[in-house]
Amino acid sequence: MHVALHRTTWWSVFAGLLLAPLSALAQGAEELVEVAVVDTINSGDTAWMLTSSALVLMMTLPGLALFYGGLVRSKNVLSVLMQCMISAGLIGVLWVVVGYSWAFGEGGNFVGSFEHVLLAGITPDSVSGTIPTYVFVMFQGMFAIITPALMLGAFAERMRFGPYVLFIAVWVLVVYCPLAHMVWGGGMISQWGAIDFAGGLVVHMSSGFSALAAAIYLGKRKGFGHEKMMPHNLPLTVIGAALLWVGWFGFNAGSELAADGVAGLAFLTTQTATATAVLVWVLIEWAHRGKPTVLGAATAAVAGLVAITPACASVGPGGSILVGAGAGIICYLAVTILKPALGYDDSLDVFGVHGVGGAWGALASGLFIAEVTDLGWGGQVWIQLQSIIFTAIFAVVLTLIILVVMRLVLGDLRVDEDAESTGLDLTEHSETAYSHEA
Amino acid sequence: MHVALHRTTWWSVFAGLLLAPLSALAQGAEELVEVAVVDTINSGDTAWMLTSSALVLMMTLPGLALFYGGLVRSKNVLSVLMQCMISAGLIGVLWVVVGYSWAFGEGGNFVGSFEHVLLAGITPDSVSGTIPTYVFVMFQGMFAIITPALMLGAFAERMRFGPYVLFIAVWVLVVYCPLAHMVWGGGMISQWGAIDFAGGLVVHMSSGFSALAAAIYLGKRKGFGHEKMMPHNLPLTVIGAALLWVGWFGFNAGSELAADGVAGLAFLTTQTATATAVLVWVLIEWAHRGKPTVLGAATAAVAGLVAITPACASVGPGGSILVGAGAGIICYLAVTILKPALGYDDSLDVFGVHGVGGAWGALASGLFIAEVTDLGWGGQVWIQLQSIIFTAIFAVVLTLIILVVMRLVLGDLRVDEDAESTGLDLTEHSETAYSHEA
Amino acid sequence: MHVALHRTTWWSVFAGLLLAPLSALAQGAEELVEVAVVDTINSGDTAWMLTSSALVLMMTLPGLALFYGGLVRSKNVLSVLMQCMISAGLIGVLWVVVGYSWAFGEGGNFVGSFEHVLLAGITPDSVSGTIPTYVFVMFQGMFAIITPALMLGAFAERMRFGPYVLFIAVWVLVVYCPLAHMVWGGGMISQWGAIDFAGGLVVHMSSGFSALAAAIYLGKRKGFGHEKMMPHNLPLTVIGAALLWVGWFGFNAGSELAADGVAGLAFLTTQTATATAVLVWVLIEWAHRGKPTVLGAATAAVAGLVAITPACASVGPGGSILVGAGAGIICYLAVTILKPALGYDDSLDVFGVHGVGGAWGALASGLFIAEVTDLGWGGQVWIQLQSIIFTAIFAVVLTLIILVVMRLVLGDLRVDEDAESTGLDLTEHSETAYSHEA
Amino acid sequence: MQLIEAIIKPSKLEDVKEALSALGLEGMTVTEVKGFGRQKGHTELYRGAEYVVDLIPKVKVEVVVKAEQGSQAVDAIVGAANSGKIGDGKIFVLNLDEVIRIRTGERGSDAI
Amino acid sequence: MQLIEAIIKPSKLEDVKEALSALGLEGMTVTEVKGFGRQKGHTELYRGAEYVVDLIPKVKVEVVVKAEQGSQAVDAIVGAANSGKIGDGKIFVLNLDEVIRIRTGERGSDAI
Amino acid sequence: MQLIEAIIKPSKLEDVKEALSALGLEGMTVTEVKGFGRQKGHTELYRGAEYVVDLIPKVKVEVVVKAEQGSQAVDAIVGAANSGKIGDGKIFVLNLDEVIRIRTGERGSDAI
Ligand SMILES: Nc1ncnc2c1ncn2[C@@H]1O[C@H](COP(=O)(O)OP(=O)(O)O)[C@@H](O)[C@H]1O
Ligand SMILES: Nc1ncnc2c1ncn2[C@@H]1O[C@H](COP(=O)(O)OP(=O)(O)O)[C@@H](O)[C@H]1O
Ligand SMILES: Nc1ncnc2c1ncn2[C@@H]1O[C@H](COP(=O)(O)OP(=O)(O)O)[C@@H](O)[C@H]1O
Repeated sequence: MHVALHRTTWWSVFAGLLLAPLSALAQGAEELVEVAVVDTINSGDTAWMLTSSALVLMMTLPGLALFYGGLVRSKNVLSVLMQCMISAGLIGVLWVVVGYSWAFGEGGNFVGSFEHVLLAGITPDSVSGTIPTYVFVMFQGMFAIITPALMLGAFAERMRFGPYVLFIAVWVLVVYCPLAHMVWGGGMISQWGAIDFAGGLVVHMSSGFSALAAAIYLGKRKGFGHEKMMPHNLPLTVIGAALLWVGWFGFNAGSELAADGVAGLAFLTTQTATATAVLVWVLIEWAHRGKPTVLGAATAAVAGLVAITPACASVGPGGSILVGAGAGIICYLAVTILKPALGYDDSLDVFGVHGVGGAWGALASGLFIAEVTDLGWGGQVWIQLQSIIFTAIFAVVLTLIILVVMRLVLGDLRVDEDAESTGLDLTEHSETAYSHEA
Repeated sequence: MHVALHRTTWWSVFAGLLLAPLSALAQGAEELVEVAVVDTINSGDTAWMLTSSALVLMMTLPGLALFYGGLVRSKNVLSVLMQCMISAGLIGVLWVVVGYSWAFGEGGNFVGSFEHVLLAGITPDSVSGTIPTYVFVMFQGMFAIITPALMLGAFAERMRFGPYVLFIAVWVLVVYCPLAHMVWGGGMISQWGAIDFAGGLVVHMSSGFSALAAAIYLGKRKGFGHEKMMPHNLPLTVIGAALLWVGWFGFNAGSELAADGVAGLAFLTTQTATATAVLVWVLIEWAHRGKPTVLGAATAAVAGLVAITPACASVGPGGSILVGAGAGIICYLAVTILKPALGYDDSLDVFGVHGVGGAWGALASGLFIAEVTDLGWGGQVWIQLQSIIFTAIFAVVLTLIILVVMRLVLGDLRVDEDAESTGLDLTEHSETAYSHEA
Repeated sequence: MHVALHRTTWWSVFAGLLLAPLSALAQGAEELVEVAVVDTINSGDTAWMLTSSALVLMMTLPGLALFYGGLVRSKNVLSVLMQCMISAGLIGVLWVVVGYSWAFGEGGNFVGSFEHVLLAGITPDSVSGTIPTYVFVMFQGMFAIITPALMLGAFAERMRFGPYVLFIAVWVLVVYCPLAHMVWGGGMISQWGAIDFAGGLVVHMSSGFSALAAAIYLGKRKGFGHEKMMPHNLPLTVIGAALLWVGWFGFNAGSELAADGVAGLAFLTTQTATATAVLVWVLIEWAHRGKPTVLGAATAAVAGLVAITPACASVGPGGSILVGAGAGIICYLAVTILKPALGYDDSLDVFGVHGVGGAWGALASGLFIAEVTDLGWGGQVWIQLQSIIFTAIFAVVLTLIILVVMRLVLGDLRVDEDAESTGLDLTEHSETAYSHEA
Repeated sequence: MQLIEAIIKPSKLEDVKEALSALGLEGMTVTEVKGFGRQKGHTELYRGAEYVVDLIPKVKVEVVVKAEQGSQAVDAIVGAANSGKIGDGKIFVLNLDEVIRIRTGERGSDAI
Repeated sequence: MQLIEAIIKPSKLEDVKEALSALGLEGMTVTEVKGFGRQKGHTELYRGAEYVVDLIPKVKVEVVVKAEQGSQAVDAIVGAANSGKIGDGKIFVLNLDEVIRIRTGERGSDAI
Repeated sequence: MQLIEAIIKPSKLEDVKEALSALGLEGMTVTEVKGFGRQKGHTELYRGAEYVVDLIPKVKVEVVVKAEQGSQAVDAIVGAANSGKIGDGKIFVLNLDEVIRIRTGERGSDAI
């Protein structure tokens, strides 16, 4: 949205990263990109954004919780649900305390500022665009809740709860908020002119690549490769995928921040890409493995939703079919060919779906762009690529740094072997999911 | 809504049916009913229609999927979920490619046209009434997804997945889109002056009667009548019914295409009729069988929702109580008396709930009309009856033709006996719903 | 909202209570508080209120049904689901027939009137504030459905279905509608100037205190204290809590009856208080019992939502953190210390969460008020206290009277010992929740 | 007295029950089990990977009979559960020292 | 040594466990089973149709004891599980050739 | 013929299956059970209250073998299921009077 005033190239960036927080605070006001403020609230736009905010929370709770919860073994389902709940709890508070300001406060290239800590300076009368600022804060807050929760699928069934809690808190401040600022808060990536309407870079690539790093760093599950680790309850997973699909309309069409024609476009491309991804994945699996599976369809739906996320307002209906078809093909390959080939244990395929799907979508936002920007088609595609590479490196490097430091300070981030075999529900939470005593 | 310009009677229609597609294309523009187009988007109406579209998808995924999924045996639950998922995938794509145009493109008495194939000619700036056309396309698309999925309950636990996929694709083009055009796209039934606000004819009767035909054509489940075929998970069914109820407000009040007083009326009649149906069914069952059941309550809720669907904007609060009470009584009788008496195996009572309930609702739209139209009370009731009879015959005949042709081309549409006894989850999808290994 | 015209003190009230229905009818029109009526419908506000109404239904079905259903033993899950369904059915009808009028018809200090029986005098064109009156009727109707259903958790696993049905019908007319009138319909408590934005008094305290009375009156479950009565399916409970959380945005932000800045504030405080409550409860439990549980997190979410309900528009973001933290601490103590100490069998902690949380929230609405009213800070707190005490006594006394009379008329309100041991699903509803036969 | 333990296909349970009832044997205890044997398991797909599941759902029927009814009961089960396909199952016959009916304390054949 | 197999009502499990513990028998294995016998099943409703469900949930308790403790154990179970109502269940006593404790390889009475 | 009944930890099932297969014993029946014994149960939390759950998930493996293979089979199970920790489980060996293969009607060792 914000045309680049001064261009920064991604390779010049990494060096300055550690200084970012300081430099951000030191930025002069003249470098800040002003958020356009219209004085009046539009009740229709506000109605849609209130609804969208609720829908995006529904994506995490119960959507993602069930999607992941059904896929793990029954002895670990509560640990997954709990990790989603605590993301809503912890990040829900953190966002209001500092996250929002750190991401969307007026800042510099990399991060916002502390001006709106505890939402200082924002009142019920504050307006962002045509909606109350409080609603904008909430809509963005729901994004901040789901993004770290997306990662947990990669290291499910083995991470200790305590370190997980600390990890997501730090990750949101160190990885998520800066990326949100760079892309949506007027920072560097937005200045490049990159397209990321609803979060292919900020949400899906960031979580997908960080998740891969964390899964590899934590190591494989005990018995991985030998034991069958089948989903314990696929209907739960299907409910989860379905609620993710429904909620995603808030995520994507809500990112327009208004109930208008572009929101309609985003809704339509979201639906069309997702439907296409389901169809394509199911057909490929049918041809490749002889049977179409419901888990395939559910996974495909999420892959399609991920891929269209950055692109939903820049491609047209036809483009959205291509985005969805590509997601179906590429994510299928990532999950069934790439993962076994490389041998990492990304328990629930966070990387294959969110990392790969998010990158594909970010690229496709340029590839299939409906109305070419000032950058030109080639220029746009190049900027998209640059943003993809930057985001991948940024997420992986910072995630590894966080984990290494945590490891040094906290000791083992994993449960021990006995606990892994007993299951995290009992050992981490002293609970059992199902009990059928009379 | 569209007052009849030239009247066609239903008995003169069947002869011309095979020619319909051709004649439709040949229709002159002067016969087309123009959709009123206002230039500006109303953000409040748009907000409500974006929400409604999401709610209607939620009716299928996860609503209907769970409602049906809980009722089958545990060895078939995934097959039901998969059939719902693929309806969203396949019809989701088909709708944008051709379905929308075929139903709502300017056409003739029976079908639309191909003018909007791949949504040609529609942009984010296109407006239908007071909302973006894209939003209208999506709202209607969600209807096209749920309608074929409704049918699957009738032939659940026995149909092969491949033929099912083909069947719903053809059925949407041959049965659903024409009916949608006839009723809502300015075609024949709308010209008669029939009332079908949200789809008693188009959605529920069409699917209910087609489902009955398909269930009879495919034959009974192995063991039907001997084996107990009890629901494997009633809580899933209750969740499904609940989400159908919630989503149905989008379906019915959304059919006003605006957030206004009529939407409020439709919301209120929907709620009241449904509540009444639940109460009445539960009381009847209590008196008749000695116990009130939760499956009865859930079924009653769906029956009430079905019945009020066509009538929700033409009856008042009092009328909606009558519609709901009638649905409770009539559908109870259809399910508990009619079905055993006739002996067909409509696995999950699609006919008894949607066919019968839809017909009752379509009749009741006239019977309890709040403001009599130009047709007069008797005239309206007669037109309603005529539309009901036409829809029933249209759906049954075309469904049988489709199935007979498919049978000739594809061979058996059912799984074999062994597969039926093993369960479709394993044999059609190579998956197991629940696995509780340690 | 309504500044007190003539002040009544709570201690002068109880004497007059039995005369209330009569006196209400006899009230002269000059005492009635006029509802502000603007002539035009705002489509944005209407869109939000349609959505909110659907969200509040979703709180009961499937939200509350699952939250409670997962917590009982598997032999009783359907009885809980059924009690929620019938609340939607029965109260859904009752509300339109008489409840709305009795609560919101123009009346006196204690109750409304019968002027709008069967919604007489209300048409699709009627407007309340900026939304169609029908929408207001529905929004309030969804509140009337969830409130009695909240109580069932207290006497779950032991009450007969028939008496339950009668009890909630009478309770809605005798306890709920009068309280709604007193607080929101211009009656006594609103005249005192009490703050209860979305129902801390009307919904949560009323149900929580009534539930405690009912649980004690009905007696403990057989085996209480000896047998382990563990939740049979915690994932269901988590889904339920999640959907309650999502739906609660309709409950709280919807109570503004418009999509504006105050709705945004209410949304934000709801989210922040709930997140804080989750965080605080989990930390306390971790410290106190050594493990953080997912049931703790789910319970905390509901406690936070309850507590912020009355306060959501009168406190700011910082205040909402205090409200949530207080809810986490106080409800934790109520559930883990108070209940065992006193020994009553409130099966699912309705009192500990809704009664105590509602009272805390009602007090906090004054304690942490952002903009002091004419009453002054101390005056407001005092009025809040007075309202809390009044509501508690009102609910407990009337509930006991209802139950005692029912007991005299109907005989035992509980199932017998054999039925309790077999489970209510079979004995009251002739159904089994789960069946895994091949 | 004998304890007859039959591992059968779940779909044959109803038939076996009827066959035993026809002999006047109106008591039995049924357990859901999983069996491993000659019958091939099935393949399950999980995100494109194939897994062989070789533990197949079976039902175990336990019937206690007087020694003299043993062979009759075995024949009845074989007759009802036989489909001629691999995986039809096995019957194990054990000698039983004592049977007690909890309700009455009766012992031996009377307790069956 | 003896293998005592008791089919009891699920609600009696806790009492049986306590009764056995009181004898110093602190090991047992419990299985959820369904029983068919004299106790009438219940009727279930399914959309207005009635079905009789005659397989009733029971619990099977297996306890291995030294031969000399057998009758004591049986009496304890009868005492704890008896409610005097049809369906209280049965106890089957089998002779056991050998018992092995997996952890230590101990055999015979020591392994119990 | 012998009926070997082994109560093992669920996580050892795969190993036991492989150990038996290595002996050429390719049939077994598996049941999910709960065990009570020396192994301490775990504590569960329920809204701040603590409950001890002393019935621990175990798996029961039943294998029928010719008498002469009995001790081999027992050794194989012990070898595979032994982790040296309390709760590894027990093996019970019973004498079996007769085995019948339902499909063919074969009896005795041929039916195993
Ligand atoms: N040696 C054995 N011990 C215990 N159970 C066995 C044994 N062999 C087979 N079974 C049980 O019998 C079932 C059927 O056996 P299988 O070899 O598949 O076919 P068949 O009964 O036709 O010989 C198995 O699934 C298993 O439950
Ligand atoms: N002949 C039998 N063989 C195996 N199990 C039996 C037999 N008879 C009864 N049972 C078991 O014992 C339970 C109780 O038996 P039932 O005849 O109902 O009552 P009672 O124990 O009072 O005689 C049954 O549900 C069944 O599980
Ligand atoms: N006397 C017994 N009778 C039946 N089963 C027993 C008996 N003792 C133990 N078991 C079973 O064996 C399992 C393991 O026994 P336990 O005493 O915990 O440890 P260990 O096998 O190391 O001695 C128990 O959980 C139970 O299932």
